[in-house]
Amino acid sequence: MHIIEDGNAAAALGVRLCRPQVIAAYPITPQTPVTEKLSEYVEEGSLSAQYIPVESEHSALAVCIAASSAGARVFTATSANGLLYMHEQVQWAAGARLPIVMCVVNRAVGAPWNIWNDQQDSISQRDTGWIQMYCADHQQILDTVIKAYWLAEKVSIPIMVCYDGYILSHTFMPFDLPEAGKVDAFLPPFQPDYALNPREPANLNTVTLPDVRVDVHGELAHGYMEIRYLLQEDLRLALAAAAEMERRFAGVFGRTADPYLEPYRCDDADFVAVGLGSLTYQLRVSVDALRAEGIRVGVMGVRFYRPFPDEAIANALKGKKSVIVFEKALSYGYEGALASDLKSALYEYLGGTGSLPTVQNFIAGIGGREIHTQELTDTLRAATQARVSKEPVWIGLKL
Amino acid sequence: MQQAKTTILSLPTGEFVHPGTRACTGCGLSIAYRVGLKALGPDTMLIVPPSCLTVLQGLFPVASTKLPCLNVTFASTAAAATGILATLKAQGNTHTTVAAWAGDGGTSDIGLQALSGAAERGDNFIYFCYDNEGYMNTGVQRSGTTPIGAITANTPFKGKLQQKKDVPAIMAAHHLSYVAACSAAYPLDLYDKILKCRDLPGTKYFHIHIPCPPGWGYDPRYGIKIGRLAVETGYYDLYEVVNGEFRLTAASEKLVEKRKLVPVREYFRSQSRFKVLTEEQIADIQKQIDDKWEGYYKKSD
Amino acid sequence: MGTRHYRRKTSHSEHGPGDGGRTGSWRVERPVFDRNLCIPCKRNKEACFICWLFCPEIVISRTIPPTVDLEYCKGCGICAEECPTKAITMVDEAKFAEEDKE
Amino acid sequence: MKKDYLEIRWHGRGGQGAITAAKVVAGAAFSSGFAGVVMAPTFGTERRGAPVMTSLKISKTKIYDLSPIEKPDIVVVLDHLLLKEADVTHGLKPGGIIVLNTPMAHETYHFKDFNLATADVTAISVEAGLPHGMVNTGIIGSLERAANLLGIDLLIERIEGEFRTRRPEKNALAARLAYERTATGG
Repeated sequence: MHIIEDGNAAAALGVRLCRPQVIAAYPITPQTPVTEKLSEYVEEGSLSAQYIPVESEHSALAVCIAASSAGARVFTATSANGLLYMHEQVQWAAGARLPIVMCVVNRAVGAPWNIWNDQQDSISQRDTGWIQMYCADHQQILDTVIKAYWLAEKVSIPIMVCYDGYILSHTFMPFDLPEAGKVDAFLPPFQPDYALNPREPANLNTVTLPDVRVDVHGELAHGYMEIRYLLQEDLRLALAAAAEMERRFAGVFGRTADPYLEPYRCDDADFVAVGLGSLTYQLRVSVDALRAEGIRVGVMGVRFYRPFPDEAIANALKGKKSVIVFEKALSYGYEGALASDLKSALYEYLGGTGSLPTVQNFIAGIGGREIHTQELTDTLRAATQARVSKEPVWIGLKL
Repeated sequence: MQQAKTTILSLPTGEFVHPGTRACTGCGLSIAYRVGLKALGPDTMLIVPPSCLTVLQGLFPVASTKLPCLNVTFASTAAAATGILATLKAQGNTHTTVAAWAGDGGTSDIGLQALSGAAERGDNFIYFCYDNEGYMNTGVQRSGTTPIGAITANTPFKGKLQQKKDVPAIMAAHHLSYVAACSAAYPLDLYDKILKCRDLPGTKYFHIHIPCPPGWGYDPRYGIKIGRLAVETGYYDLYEVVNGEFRLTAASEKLVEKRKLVPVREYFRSQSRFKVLTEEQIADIQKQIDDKWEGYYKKSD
Repeated sequence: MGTRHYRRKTSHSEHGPGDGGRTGSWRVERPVFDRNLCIPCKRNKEACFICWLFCPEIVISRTIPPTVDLEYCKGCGICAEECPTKAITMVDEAKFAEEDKE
Repeated sequence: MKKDYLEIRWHGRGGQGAITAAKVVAGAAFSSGFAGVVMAPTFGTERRGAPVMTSLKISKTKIYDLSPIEKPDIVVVLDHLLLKEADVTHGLKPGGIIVLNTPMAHETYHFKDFNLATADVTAISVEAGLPHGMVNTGIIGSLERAANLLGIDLLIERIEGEFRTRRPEKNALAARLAYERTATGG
């Protein structure tokens, strides 16, 4: 059934279809409507879950961590400083291998205070061991939430479903709301490897030594380093699991997609713009305009940012003259994190082949600065004509 | 209503803690924890933030406790209890007891926000603050509940200049069904209070005074004596607040009848941490104690 | 021998004794019972057991006579201090070491 | 609707329901076969009574550009006093339409390059039985009269759906009356 709702409602409806048992959240703009909706569903009885109004984001994730450890499917959502306040728990959830799904409604971080959209919040969490998926429209928000539960539970790794604050969260657009039966067919009930249980007591997340140690059965158990290595290994393996996720999703819902990338007019392109989230859809308009001018340009949305689909991206960009990375965040003191990741992937897979594309980096929309499509088009055109700068260039800066 | 008091002979013999823990020799927490778990029983889930108990609980892959336990981040203890409770509710489990055990730093300082949140929501679990009056696990630094005059690693020469934070009073202000102040030196009082509160609704808060040989500076063999001295001097009181009603218990209750307190000087002189307390300061504290007890006496008249 | 095939991927502990090792080696003094003074021993019935109640390491048995698990007893001396009849004496471990030699 | 792509900007006050009105029109457009419908409120620190804006894009095909409207075809103004507070015609295309809720006569206003449509939606809504100040359904009727977008029957059907728990008949009546009484031309 097609409906018109805002992006937060798309997320909430997706969550409801996944039947989480425990939801905990703390209000922060622009995330609030997601959790308000979920509290409505719980109170009206259309979702059978425990809704916990916590006293902080740190506690929101604490509730999810504990509830998940006890065997529940859980959900939370946050933005900006709320996510940063959770940071310790974000790391903890990954280390404990809990399949938590959290929507990050992307917003700029303070100081100074700013409630508008950029992606500094989630990008700053890229090294925490979570899977990060980015959405470009409402259908992707809803579908990604559903996929995220499947994947998180498959690989025992938590997932952030990231979507742009306001631009998606508060904008109304049509999308298809699937039937509950389809979601149930795609997503089996959560069956944890272990859930806290007095009949089978275990002590979870205890102090773990630098070296391996023998357990009570005489078997050699991991040290901290082995446990952390396995997280990294499983994150890398999650790339393959994501491909399976897309195949299964397509089988049930009939919507097929590449799990990692969303290319537009890239096949014959000499220049490819790359980005995360709704900006990549806006760039399609610029691409169409430049194509009309005869410039062979395409745009590629990166949907899966952690684990980084390095091989898929490098292969997709093979033979291109230039890659133009647009980002709403940066690794302060250097450049956009996505640009760095891309360079690294290109160097690894295309280095020495003589077909290494140049990489240019543009920073846009920081703190909700309006990104005019004409401005994007002009920037992209200029980048196809010459390398603009070694340093990341801020679009629309009025210094 | 009054249940029969547990005696040493009627205390269950089943143990939930294995011997051979990493706790310090003569650890007061070990005693309170051991007896506390007896009262909680086998159908219990534990939550523990970083603290001495984390070490006592054992290092991966060996656990000292025979109950399921979730180790959580320092500031999140009570919120984690909420999370486990929510899952139990979702699973229709109404029988399992959820109990958090945190130190005084994890309770009175970094964990206070989460504890206040859970208590305000009325989440049905028992929170134990074992108060050894400092960050003992990190090498004896001051906490919110370190008493005035105590030398710690970061109040090294003058001793702590501020008063001990009254956490049970803070928790009582959350309109809890049950707040108790206990001591490792009175394990049966702790045991009976746990049994008493188990079926009360909402959050139950226990504050347990825990003598700590390395943190307080005394020979381990005197741990119980010192814990008892804190009570007999009227310096630390055993009590409970049931649905807002305050009542002294056990040895503190008897002190009201006796109307004779051991001079607090004896308590201070039993531990090296108080060595910088002057006779004048001790006299001041003695006056505060006497005033407090005058109030108790008047109430009982 | 590595841990590649260990059944868990997380820090997941199962319970057992002696996480801290054979903590009896921490002991400087050993508790020794005088059965002539120990109340349950004297009366030959369940009584007192204060030593059992206050033992932090759970190494004193609630039996007649009470026994001490020297594998794990850390020798804190609380039992000796709390015994109402002074039936327990803390004896320098060095003395037992000499006895062992003999 | 004759065009394949149309942009409507709504000016109201916080709490007036401009977003709901735009949502009703968006829903009607989507159900009439416009695959691309994007309704974006102004983002930020809206407060009750303060001027707010909402933009609505309607297209035959999916819309990828979610950036704010720069050159609207139509502006809808829920309160005539906003004319003094906000530059409501900013970027309005020459020949574009202004739909204005005002108690003043149509002739009072003189917009050189634009087509004006007026109605006293405030009074009409009260007449329809709505509380004073509830103008967001009535204005939809005026918009339809001025722009001939989707048909008044469809819009009223969507209003009844959106307001099914909040006086659906009265809201529908307000839209119908405003549709009938909107003055256009000039």
